[in-house]
Amino acid sequence: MDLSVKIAGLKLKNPVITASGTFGSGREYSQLIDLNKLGAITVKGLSLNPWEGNPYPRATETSCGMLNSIGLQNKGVKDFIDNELPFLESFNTCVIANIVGKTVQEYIDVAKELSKTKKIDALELNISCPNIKEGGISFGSDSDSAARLTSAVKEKTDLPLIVKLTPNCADIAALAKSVELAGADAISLVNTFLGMAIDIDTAKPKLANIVGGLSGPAIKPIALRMVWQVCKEVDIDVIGMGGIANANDAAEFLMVGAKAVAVGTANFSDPQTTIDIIKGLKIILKSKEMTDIKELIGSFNAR
Amino acid sequence: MDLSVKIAGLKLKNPVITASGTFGSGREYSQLIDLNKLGAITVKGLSLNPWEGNPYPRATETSCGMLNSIGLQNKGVKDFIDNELPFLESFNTCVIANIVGKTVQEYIDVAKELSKTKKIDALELNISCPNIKEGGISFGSDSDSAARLTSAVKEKTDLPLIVKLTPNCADIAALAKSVELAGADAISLVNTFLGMAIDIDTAKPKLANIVGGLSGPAIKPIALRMVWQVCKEVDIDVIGMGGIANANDAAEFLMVGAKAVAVGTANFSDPQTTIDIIKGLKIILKSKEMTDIKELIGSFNAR
Amino acid sequence: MYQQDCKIVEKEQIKSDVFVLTLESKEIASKADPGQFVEISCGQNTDFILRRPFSIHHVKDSTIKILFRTIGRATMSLSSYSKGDILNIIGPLGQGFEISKEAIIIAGGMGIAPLYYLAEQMLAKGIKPRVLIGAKNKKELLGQEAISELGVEPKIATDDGSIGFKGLVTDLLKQEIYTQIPNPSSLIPTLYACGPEPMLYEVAKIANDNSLDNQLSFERFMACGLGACLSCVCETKKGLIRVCKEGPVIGGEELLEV
Amino acid sequence: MYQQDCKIVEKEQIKSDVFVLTLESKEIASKADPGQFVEISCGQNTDFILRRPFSIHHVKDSTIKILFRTIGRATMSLSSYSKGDILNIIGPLGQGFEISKEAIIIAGGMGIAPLYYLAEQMLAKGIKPRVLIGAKNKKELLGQEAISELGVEPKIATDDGSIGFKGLVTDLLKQEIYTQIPNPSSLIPTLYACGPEPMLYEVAKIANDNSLDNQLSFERFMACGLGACLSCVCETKKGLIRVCKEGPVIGGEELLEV
Ligand SMILES: Cc1cc2nc3c(=O)[nH]c(=O)nc-3n(C[C@H](O)[C@H](O)[C@H](O)COP(=O)(O)OP(=O)(O)OC[C@H]3O[C@@H](n4cnc5c(N)ncnc54)[C@H](O)[C@@H]3O)c2cc1C
Ligand SMILES: Cc1cc2nc3c(=O)[nH]c(=O)nc-3n(C[C@H](O)[C@H](O)[C@H](O)COP(=O)(O)OP(=O)(O)OC[C@H]3O[C@@H](n4cnc5c(N)ncnc54)[C@H](O)[C@@H]3O)c2cc1C
Ligand SMILES: Cc1cc2nc3c(=O)[nH]c(=O)nc-3n(C[C@H](O)[C@H](O)[C@H](O)COP(=O)(O)O)c2cc1C
Ligand SMILES: Cc1cc2nc3c(=O)[nH]c(=O)nc-3n(C[C@H](O)[C@H](O)[C@H](O)COP(=O)(O)O)c2cc1C
Ligand code: FES
Ligand code: FES
Repeated sequence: MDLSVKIAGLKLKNPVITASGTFGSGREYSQLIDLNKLGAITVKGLSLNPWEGNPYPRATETSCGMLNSIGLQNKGVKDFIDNELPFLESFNTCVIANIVGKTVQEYIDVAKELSKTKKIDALELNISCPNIKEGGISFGSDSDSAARLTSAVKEKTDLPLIVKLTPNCADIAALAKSVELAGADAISLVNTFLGMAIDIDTAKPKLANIVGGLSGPAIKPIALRMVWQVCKEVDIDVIGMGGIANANDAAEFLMVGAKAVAVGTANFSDPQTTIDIIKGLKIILKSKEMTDIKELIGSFNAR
Repeated sequence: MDLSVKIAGLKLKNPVITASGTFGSGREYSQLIDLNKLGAITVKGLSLNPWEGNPYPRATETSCGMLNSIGLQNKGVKDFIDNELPFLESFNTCVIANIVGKTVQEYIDVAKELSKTKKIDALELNISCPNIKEGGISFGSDSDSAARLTSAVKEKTDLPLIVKLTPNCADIAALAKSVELAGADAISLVNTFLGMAIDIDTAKPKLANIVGGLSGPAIKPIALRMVWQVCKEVDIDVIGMGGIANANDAAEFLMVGAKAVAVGTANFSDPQTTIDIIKGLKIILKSKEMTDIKELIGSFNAR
Repeated sequence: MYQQDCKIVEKEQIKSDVFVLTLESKEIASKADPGQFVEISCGQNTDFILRRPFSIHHVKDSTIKILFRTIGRATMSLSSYSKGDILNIIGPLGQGFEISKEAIIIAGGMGIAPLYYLAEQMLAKGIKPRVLIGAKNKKELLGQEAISELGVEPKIATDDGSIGFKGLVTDLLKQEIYTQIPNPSSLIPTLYACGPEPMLYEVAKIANDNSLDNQLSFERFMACGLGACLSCVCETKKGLIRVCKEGPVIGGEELLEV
Repeated sequence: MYQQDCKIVEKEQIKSDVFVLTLESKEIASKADPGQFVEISCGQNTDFILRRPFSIHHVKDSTIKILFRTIGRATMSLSSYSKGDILNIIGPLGQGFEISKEAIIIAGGMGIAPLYYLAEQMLAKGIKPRVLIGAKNKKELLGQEAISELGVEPKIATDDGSIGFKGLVTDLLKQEIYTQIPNPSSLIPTLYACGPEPMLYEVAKIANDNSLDNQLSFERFMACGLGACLSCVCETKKGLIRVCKEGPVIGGEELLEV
């Protein structure tokens, strides 16, 4: 049975990727699952210099979902290259680096540092983090700035460039189209939905940052609709995510045209989720008498 | 204990309203709860002539939510006035009529018919139904058309005009501001989020319409964030809704500044929800040593 | 129509995936007609938020029974409740069957749930229905014993012939209509059916071909169960009807495309 | 660190809202240090999706115990499990306590959960800790008997004085440090505390004022429990630490603003 897929020319042994920010650099999960089995690992957002992130509390649970306002805390791209990349290299899986910046130049600098290592398989441009004022979403919420950033980074790297879109927009297909035209090699979506929650006893926000990003099964129907719309609109490869918790969920995203899927919040519910999805996809293929995951991809029958 | 609130000058005995489309014309629920206890009843979307709605299947369940693509099936405003309004009139509660149209003129015609009856307390302009191509959301997704429709209807009616916003937009506060400037007396939000679901066995959409509107607890964090942003932006009254299922949820919306709340999907989970929320709000006020719901409204402490 | 917290006074597991719950509600029991249903809240703090519809399977004194198969989240959750636990129930809902003097009852799979109660009520009125039960195979067959105990020997059809007639229950119905000696009373029978939708359409067709009255109990996805949300509609010659309100029992002559 | 399906081999209800579960896991039991915790999946098909952290309360042979109070959706769900049921568990997690030769243990409320195991391990090593337990009132007091049974008579403080010292357990701690005859061994005690955050800060302050080592077990909202998500951070003199990974036991001297 062939589960392999290609994303922007990059071959993954299967279409199951870990979503940025929910899997650390893989180290934490490596004691519980075999990282060699994953299609790819997307690491936590990397900036040029260390970022502190937002104050605590940074996360809370909601109905079938969670809000986070981590705010891209990370030790900077150099620390990652020195201390995490050698670890990741020891596994037989693709590594996708999620990059963030407060200016176009910072994005470019991070991309250059990572490209130099020759040990990264693709870059994911995070223009969709709803948790920080500068950087992230300020680039991603309108088509023009998203396109400008995409082409600026694309010029400076030879790595496949995946652009990660925010769902906090009115027309996701138009946004996708504009980054495609700007040179993106692939698109990933969705990042989290901006939300909030209040502790009614104290009248205070449950997150110190007041608002945070909603993820988990709650958002799956919206994410799936957006991935479908984007797959119809663009010719480049799409990585679908948002609330995927089992093989059926993953199959839905693949059926609407995503070439691969990423699993985020479900890693918290159960660290085995990615492994279970890989197994479950094989069972689904078998039940449909398919032998290649590429038969499943795009098989949605909208009537 | 005073639970009464005013929305656009209209006095409600308490801030708990039923959301349009989830409560029929009240008749169905009148055997299970005392309609006299409600702050207001918002009836199902009314068009000038009968609408057929979308094909079956029209609804499906998702994680902590549901998708619907009813498509505004209704027998037309005349049928409502002749057959439902006399029934509603017999109760001591406010009646809000939700109106829809395929053209600006149709909205105006429906508004005029209803205004003539003198038995409606307010109009809710539904410019946010994601389930029909013409009408509904085509008016509501950009600020200009929303504003034009608002002022066109406002000119032709003396009733308080509530404009119901779609959450499927990039900047909800800007949208709210534009309808405020166009003459809206109040704003209600959110309508449903466009989503979809697939039956992986058949590869077909779970809704015949392919996409539908997501409602229920799943969307509450996003809805609450939007209501908060709108309350900060506009001076007119705001009715908050989206995933409210208990008094705590209702209190969150009131605390961020909504003057009233509407309960939709939760009526399906439990027809007693509205009544339980009214009771629960009293308990919350008591625990906070408040005697007037207006003390709770806007009491959110963002720090 | 009532909404009540009802105690589970008995729980039986009749197959690995089929359960019967007996629920205490004087009010619902006193009003329930065969073919009507209840809406049950199947769990607290669950990831599913809608109630689930179940046919009224039996009424005795102040209790009702429901018969259900565990097929997904809600029915799994329901099967984890025990005797003594409380369920919140709304009912009776919808329009049930109208009882006629001569009847053939056709049950497919779980379709036996409302039809058992119908048979029982007919017998209580002195009407002896003929009963046909269809199932995939002997193992999945439901209701044979229960109907026998009422004093009617049901005819059985299974897809694989592992018990009774080999074939569809609608083929057995055709046999029953075409080849059996007409009932001595010479009354023309009404067909009563509940089961998978293709079966119902086939029954409607057979009824149509033979000019028989027929009452079919339909299933539709239901969000409210009360007639408010318009999610359960079915197109009929009368226009769109709400299966939860104008149904679930629909006259076969009203269906389109039979 | 292991992730396993563990059988509940015993369930005790020790108060109306407090339960002890004994779980079978040779692997977790063999590695668990006092102060470490486990992450438990507290229900299937629920509206909450995150695991919940619980301190390891006791280890014996191939079993571990957890002690928990039902305060919300997950702990309610957990309390509905029975002996024989299976829970999926990850552990042992985090950094536990370092055992020193002389110890004062201060437990506030549920804080007894990890501290009971600590006391036990100390006694097993021949160290006899002094134990102070605080509670709102006699009714809510947890762990007095259990600690006594280990052979240490705990001192009790309740807010309302319904049993023991009337006041905060930290006031009792001050008494213990200032007014008690120094322990004959004349070793300087290390303070070990777990309980509400204000209590922990007060312990750190007392320790600071008296130049005592102190190890405090913190609670933070945890999404992953594994060090991956950065939701459980706490600011310390060393910078931001992850309470699930570098904690939950933190040296009081590392806290800011004591
Ligand atoms: C009027 C009526 C009477 C019924 N009587 C019985 C009965 O007596 N015994 C019995 O076992 N079953 C009966 N059913 C079917 C029963 O409601 C479903 O088995 C149950 O809703 C499945 O829930 P689930 O969460 O376990 O499955 P899910 O995982 O939710 O779904 C499994 C299947 O059930 C369908 N379904 C889910 N939710 C609903 C809903 N709210 N309404 C209708 N269908 C739904 C789905 O489309 C899907 O095909 C009846 C249905 C209707 C409409
Ligand atoms: C390291 C650690 C060890 C713990 N050990 C124990 C123990 O031994 N016994 C015990 O009874 N409790 C212990 N707790 C607390 C326990 O995790 C919470 O009681 C439990 O998560 C509440 O879940 P709930 O759904 O019942 O309550 P909820 O309704 O979710 O919340 C009630 C309260 O618990 C907090 N909470 C919710 N989820 C989490 C989470 N994932 N992490 C931390 N806090 C949360 C909320 O902020 C809220 O204040 C420990 C917590 C931590 C961090
Ligand atoms: C705790 C947390 C941290 C995240 N950090 C990042 C990040 O650093 N970069 C990024 O592009 N997305 C980040 N995300 C978004 C996820 O990668 C993913 O797009 C989103 O959570 C939706 O998928 P899910 O529902 O499967 O979690 C984060 C999500 C969570 C829950
Ligand atoms: C079945 C259904 C039908 C609806 N019909 C309408 C409608 O006719 N007009 C309207 O403005 N909103 C309609 N809505 C949207 C609700 O009024 C409400 O805005 C939305 O469901 C969010 O609230 P909730 O999460 O409490 O359901 C409908 C929602 C549902 C679930
Ligand atoms: S289920 Fe709502 S109208 Fe029938
Ligand atoms: S809970 Fe995820 S890092 Fe600590």
